[in-house]
Amino acid sequence: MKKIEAIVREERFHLIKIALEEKGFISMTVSDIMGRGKQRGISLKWRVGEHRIEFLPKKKIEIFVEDKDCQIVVDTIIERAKTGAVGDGKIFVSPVEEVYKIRTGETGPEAI
Amino acid sequence: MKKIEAIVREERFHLIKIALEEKGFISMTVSDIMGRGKQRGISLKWRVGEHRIEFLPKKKIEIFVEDKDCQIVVDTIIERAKTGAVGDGKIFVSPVEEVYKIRTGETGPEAI
Amino acid sequence: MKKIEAIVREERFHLIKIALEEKGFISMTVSDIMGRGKQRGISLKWRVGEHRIEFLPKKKIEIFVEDKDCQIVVDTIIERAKTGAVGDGKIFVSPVEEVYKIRTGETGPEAI
Amino acid sequence: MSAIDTGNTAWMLISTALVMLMTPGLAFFYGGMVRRKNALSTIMMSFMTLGLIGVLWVLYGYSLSFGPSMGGIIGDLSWFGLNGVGQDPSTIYATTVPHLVFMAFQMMFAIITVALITGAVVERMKFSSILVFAVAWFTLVYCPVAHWVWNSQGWLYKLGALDFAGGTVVHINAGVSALALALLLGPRKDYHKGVNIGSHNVPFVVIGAGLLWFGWFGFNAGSALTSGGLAASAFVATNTAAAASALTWMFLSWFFHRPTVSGIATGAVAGLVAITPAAGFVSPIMGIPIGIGVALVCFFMMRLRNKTRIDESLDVFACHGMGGTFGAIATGIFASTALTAGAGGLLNGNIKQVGIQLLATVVVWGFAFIMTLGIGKVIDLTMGLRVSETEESIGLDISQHGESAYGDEL
Amino acid sequence: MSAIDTGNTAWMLISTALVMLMTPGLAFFYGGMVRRKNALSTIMMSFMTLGLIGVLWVLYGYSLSFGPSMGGIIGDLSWFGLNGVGQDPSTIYATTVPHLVFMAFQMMFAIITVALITGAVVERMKFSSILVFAVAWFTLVYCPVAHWVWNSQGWLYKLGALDFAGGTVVHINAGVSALALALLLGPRKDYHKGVNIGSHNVPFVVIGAGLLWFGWFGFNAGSALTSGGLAASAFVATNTAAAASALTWMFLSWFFHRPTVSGIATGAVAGLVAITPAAGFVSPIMGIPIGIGVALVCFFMMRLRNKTRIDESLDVFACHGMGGTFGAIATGIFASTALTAGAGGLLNGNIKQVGIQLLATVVVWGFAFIMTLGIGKVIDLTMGLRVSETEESIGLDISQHGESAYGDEL
Amino acid sequence: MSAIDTGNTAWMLISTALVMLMTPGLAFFYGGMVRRKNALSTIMMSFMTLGLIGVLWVLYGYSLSFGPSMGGIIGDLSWFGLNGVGQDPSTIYATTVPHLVFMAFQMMFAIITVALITGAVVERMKFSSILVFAVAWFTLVYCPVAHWVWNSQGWLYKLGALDFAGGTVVHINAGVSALALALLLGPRKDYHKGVNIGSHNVPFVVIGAGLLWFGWFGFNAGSALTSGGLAASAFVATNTAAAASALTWMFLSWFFHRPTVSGIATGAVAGLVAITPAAGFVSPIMGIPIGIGVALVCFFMMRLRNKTRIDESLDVFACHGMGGTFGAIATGIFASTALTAGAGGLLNGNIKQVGIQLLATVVVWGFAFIMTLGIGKVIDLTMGLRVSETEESIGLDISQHGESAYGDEL
Ligand SMILES: Nc1ncnc2c1ncn2[C@@H]1O[C@H](COP(=O)(O)OP(=O)(O)O)[C@@H](O)[C@H]1O
Ligand SMILES: Nc1ncnc2c1ncn2[C@@H]1O[C@H](COP(=O)(O)OP(=O)(O)O)[C@@H](O)[C@H]1O
Ligand SMILES: Nc1ncnc2c1ncn2[C@@H]1O[C@H](COP(=O)(O)OP(=O)(O)O)[C@@H](O)[C@H]1O
Repeated sequence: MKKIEAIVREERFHLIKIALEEKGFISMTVSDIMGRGKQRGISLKWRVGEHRIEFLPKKKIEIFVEDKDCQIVVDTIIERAKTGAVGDGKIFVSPVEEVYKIRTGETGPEAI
Repeated sequence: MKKIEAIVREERFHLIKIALEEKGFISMTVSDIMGRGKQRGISLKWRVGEHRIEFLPKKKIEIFVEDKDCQIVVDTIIERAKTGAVGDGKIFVSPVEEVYKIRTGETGPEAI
Repeated sequence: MKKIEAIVREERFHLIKIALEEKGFISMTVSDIMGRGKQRGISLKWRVGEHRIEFLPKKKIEIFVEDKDCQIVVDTIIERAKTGAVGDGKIFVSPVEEVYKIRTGETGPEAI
Repeated sequence: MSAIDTGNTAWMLISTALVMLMTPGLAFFYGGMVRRKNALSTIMMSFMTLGLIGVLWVLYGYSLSFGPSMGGIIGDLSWFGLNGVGQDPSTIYATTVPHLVFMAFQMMFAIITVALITGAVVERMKFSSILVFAVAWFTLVYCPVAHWVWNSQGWLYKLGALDFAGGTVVHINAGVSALALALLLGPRKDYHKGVNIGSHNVPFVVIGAGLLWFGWFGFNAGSALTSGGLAASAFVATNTAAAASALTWMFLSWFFHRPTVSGIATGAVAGLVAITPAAGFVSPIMGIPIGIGVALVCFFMMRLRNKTRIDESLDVFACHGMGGTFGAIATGIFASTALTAGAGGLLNGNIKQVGIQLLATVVVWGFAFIMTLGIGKVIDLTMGLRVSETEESIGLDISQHGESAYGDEL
Repeated sequence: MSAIDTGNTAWMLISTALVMLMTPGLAFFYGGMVRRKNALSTIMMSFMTLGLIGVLWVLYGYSLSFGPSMGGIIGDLSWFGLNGVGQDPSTIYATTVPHLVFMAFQMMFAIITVALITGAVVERMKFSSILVFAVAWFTLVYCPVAHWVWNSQGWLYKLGALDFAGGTVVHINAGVSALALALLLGPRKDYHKGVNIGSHNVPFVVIGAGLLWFGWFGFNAGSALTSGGLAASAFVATNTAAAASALTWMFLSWFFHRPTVSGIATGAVAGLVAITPAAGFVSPIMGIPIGIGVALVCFFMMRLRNKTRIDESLDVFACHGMGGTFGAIATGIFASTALTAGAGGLLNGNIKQVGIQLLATVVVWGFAFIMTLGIGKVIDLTMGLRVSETEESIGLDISQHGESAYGDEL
Repeated sequence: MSAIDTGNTAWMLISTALVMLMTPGLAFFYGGMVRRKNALSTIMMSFMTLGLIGVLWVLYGYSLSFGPSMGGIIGDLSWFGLNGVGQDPSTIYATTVPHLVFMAFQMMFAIITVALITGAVVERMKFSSILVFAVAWFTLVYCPVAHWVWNSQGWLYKLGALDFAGGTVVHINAGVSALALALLLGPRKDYHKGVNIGSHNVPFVVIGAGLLWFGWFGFNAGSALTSGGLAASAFVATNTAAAASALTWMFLSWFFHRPTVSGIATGAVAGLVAITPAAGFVSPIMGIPIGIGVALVCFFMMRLRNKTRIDESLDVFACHGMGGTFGAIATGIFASTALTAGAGGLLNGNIKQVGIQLLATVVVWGFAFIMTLGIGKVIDLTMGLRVSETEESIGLDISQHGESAYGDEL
């Protein structure tokens, strides 16, 4: 199993959610985070010079999937999250060893 | 070492915390997340038809443990988090390579 | 690649951020969490006896790095996060399998 | 018909506005004390009374309460739709200000009384049911009690019961009804289950208390119905009782725990409640003993209640019911001969007044309790009082109002 | 020169303070309705009018609006800098209170009118541009319209247009200008894009509505300019319309969805808007039909508008423009002979009044719309109206004001 | 004994209520400016003065301040417990309103003055110590200074010092004491350490500023003690200064950075401070130069202070101390012959008035500073002034009050 962590623009969240739904990926966990990438945020012109907004609010989507579903989820997210401008975000995939479904006590693929 | 991520009902958090304490697991990191499972949240009847509350607030508990303690922590959480109704949540276990205790610089099991 | 999760004192965040910047690590994701360590929080004396504040607010910094950069990031954080008093926090390192840069679709080291 | 006095009218107009502001104030006082997911629903329960009772009062409420009496029990409908209530002063009430002003001033009391009750049923009562309850309770409980105590033909008024600004009509009435309704409704499902069901926004509680305190000057000093010495005396008594009670509550909460902010806010409100029936009848400095006394009564009532399974959620009974009762009796004790144009209270040797006060208190307690049980039961059997368990756990903001207070839906 | 009446003066002083409080109230009403990242910028757009118009009014605004008339079109500058406006009553306006009080009372109207417009341009308009717009609009639109309708020499006043407290001058004027400015500006980039752009803090909306309702007693009943029967009548009409409209809106939102809290709050404001021109001219109970009517008009206007690409963001036009229009016409219908010292309205058989009301409405609609387009276009071509796309997506709090409402910068 | 005027009484009653509301307003103005973890503790420091001083004032404060004078230095205790302070007017103060109203009006000034000081010590001072400090400072500093300046027998009053509504008694007194106490206490441990210690809720700052502005009409125009031309003049001067200062501050903050919302709010308050001593003595349009002047003075004082290690946290000294000083001197300059029933100020050629103003200012500065250092030192040596480092880092809400503002304990 894999854990997919996607850090995306807040305003894209809705589109991503719908696209994943259509492909059958309903389950997800979402949180609000602040982030910055290599570009160090965004620079604004102020009367007194340039001012840098370093951290910008983003949405973090966490989805746990079976190995076979990983690529399709990643691709779906990329498709909908992409604007082409700086700040589109990142997706990280990492290994997961076990999953438990609390309600039933099931583990493994059935638990996801 | 393992990372245990448990996504549970807000109102169960207190019970889980106490049960873990009793078994000697004090350390933990807690955050507020929004989540939905396969059931796509909860459906309410409104005057104008059915309305779906997709994302519900949940608590996410993160605990880092030595391998040998993993099962007991998972079992304890399941025991207390379970109501038997939809929305009880999930537990994910993933591998951790190293831990550092900032105060002392210790690593490995002593650092947990 | 590695995921570095550092849980640190809120008031140290600024120092850590600057130190990482100086070493060229700009990208990061930050969130607010509540945590407690082995010491079970902090104990205050109140008129009616001792009272324990179990969970204290902390900042969680997540940084994804190439394997080779891992140690330097960890060391930098430790250096700046350390006060020597209880509550300094922990750093956890775990494996990451893949990274995608949404804007460009790049993967692997270039994507970080 | 006596002439309009512009000064008295100015004071009564602004007093009316001040009492109006108490209802939004209460909405925040209550709204801050519940969980995030029920913040709006709690605010709504108070705020909707501004609309609902605001309409019913001008239609028939004023006539039932203050209109020509049918045997001291209830008014007839001759003032329906403000018929005959105009710019000229009434010949009976507040004879130096336009009748419409007196009517509006009294309206604001009716509005907030209904709103007060809602504090006992938050986080679990259906919105449609509280709406129906509000209409029924207003008509069948508030109007009659207001009639008995304040109508110049009302039977309790004629007995000589002293209630300057609403100890019985407003506070006992609302507090006891709140208790009855909470008993019918049962506790919140998370009550006493180790779940944190505390205040989600204490600053809102404070701004609520601040607006209530501010508005209460209109409530109590406005009840003088003129701008002069009596209003001044009631004003000072009001502030003094609020201050003394706030301070006492702060020290009490400190003694048992810490000097809490919600404690000092609650203490202030309790002091304001207790001085309400007494404000214009006692010497202002008597605000101090009354304030200290009511803080003790309500504080321990609240601790006691909290040990039971009775989930009278925001302590409407403990604060308003018990505070109002304490105030009604204290009025009988501390009333001064100079201010009552009569025999004064116990301290002036007039023990009879205590008896009358007790009688009025018992009557309103009994009437409010039984009527509320009755109304509540009928609603329970027909449309149901509570939301479903699922709705309760999601929170009433979304389930009843389709909104979230802080826009955190996804 | 007639003598000062202390009661009338007390009422006008407090009414002035009440109307002042409406602007911070509006700041919260609006501020709660936008996203977190634009909360301060929205609040600022209202709050700055207190400073800006507060200075301009005493300098020249009062003189242009109420000063000696040049042909019924605009005042001259003989009262520049409060020259000749002193402690003695004016011989024309509010002859029993100090002239300074009347001046200050009118100032608060000018302040909030400008603030009202800003609700249409939130989340995207440059702060410097709204500032320049405010100066120009106040000078070129507000002062003339106030002159026409309220100056004793104003041409619409002389025609017999009835506007008790500002239906045309305040609400139509602001609402129609808001629409024009929103059209020029274009929608927010996230508008109708499936992004949640809803209220970030509904309790703020409620506290805003509460303060507006409270302050509106000064607005409408203060417009009686004396403390007596007329103020009382306007006061009750105001409350009744607000209550009826709030309730109607609640049921409407329930019918289509759920009884929302922002709905009841908006409904209350719509009711207050509609009764504004009518308050002192209609029998108070007429607040009920007026309240119900305006809720229907504004509710459906809002639904309709929301289907278009016109991002008149916080529905200033739907509420104030349409509500004011409805109120102006309703005044022509419901005005009572007794209260207008004249022929009354349509219900008294005076169909001409409806015509005059329509004329005044059309004139203000046209003038406000065209002038705003003109002013806005000039600003657009010179300094630009909108922030950059990047600034819009970061939010105006940080990009325009360098601050974050809840201290969540890192 | 002169007769009660209902209009004057109405205005003084509502003015008293308005000034009362300023303290909750201040609680939010300050509470919004601190970190989340100290929000309640900051609010509490202000709010508790309503209880504490509310009781002490009726007990002995009023008698010490306004009671029969012992040599112009301090009152005796003959009015202890409101003895002799009744519904009839005083023969000395506000002779057309009940003595109780004048007493209550003055009480609200004492309450907010003590509350003002607390802004300098937030986020680190022990609650028990601020409580003891408040009692001592009120008794040993506030009452004497009020006596000197406002008692008809006070020595500064007799010298001819002009202080319409409290420039010296309230603002200099509080501001200078705040500085002294901050110096004793030392900076917050996170001060100037690269940690974000900014406002956690700027909208609260705005609502605080809005309520302060609103309440200040009672503060200043109420200080006319009658409802008429003088109140009107003070009212307009007040609003004009607030507006001019808010605007100036906005542009200043823009020049150095961006037009901040906390800047415009602070500017408004600074303008209100400066006009306080002058309100009834200057021609209303003079609010403009006074407002502009005070914004410049306070803005640069704040920048300067911020470069030091003096953690006068919420700028009580910069705003109230310096603003009050500027206002006191400005009064000497701008006072108009017409309004002072005397020789007017510098602009009327009366340079002596500036001298008297300077003397009063210096006296209050010195007395407040030294007394506060003394009281503070005694508390420091006995019970300690500061919380422990651990408590400071956890935040005072939990450590001092056992509560969390937004219910985020687990
Ligand atoms: N190496 C990293 N470690 C942790 N978080 C990262 C990293 N790189 C990017 N992020 C997160 O992803 C978000 C978007 O990244 P950004 O670099 O702005 O996108 P883009 O690569 O399209 O410019 C950042 O705000 C941050 O939260
Ligand atoms: N595959 C998944 N990926 C990410 N989060 C998940 C996943 N499955 C469940 N969750 C999280 O767990 C929570 C509870 O899951 P849910 O399916 O409602 O429980 P149950 O399986 O008992 O019905 C969800 O709200 C979501 O936050
Ligand atoms: N085993 C663990 N699992 C999860 N989180 C932990 C663990 N140990 C520590 N933490 C997190 O780190 C924070 C700091 O830990 P703490 O034990 O207080 O530091 P120290 O070891 O310096 O005393 C805690 O508040 C908690 O959020």
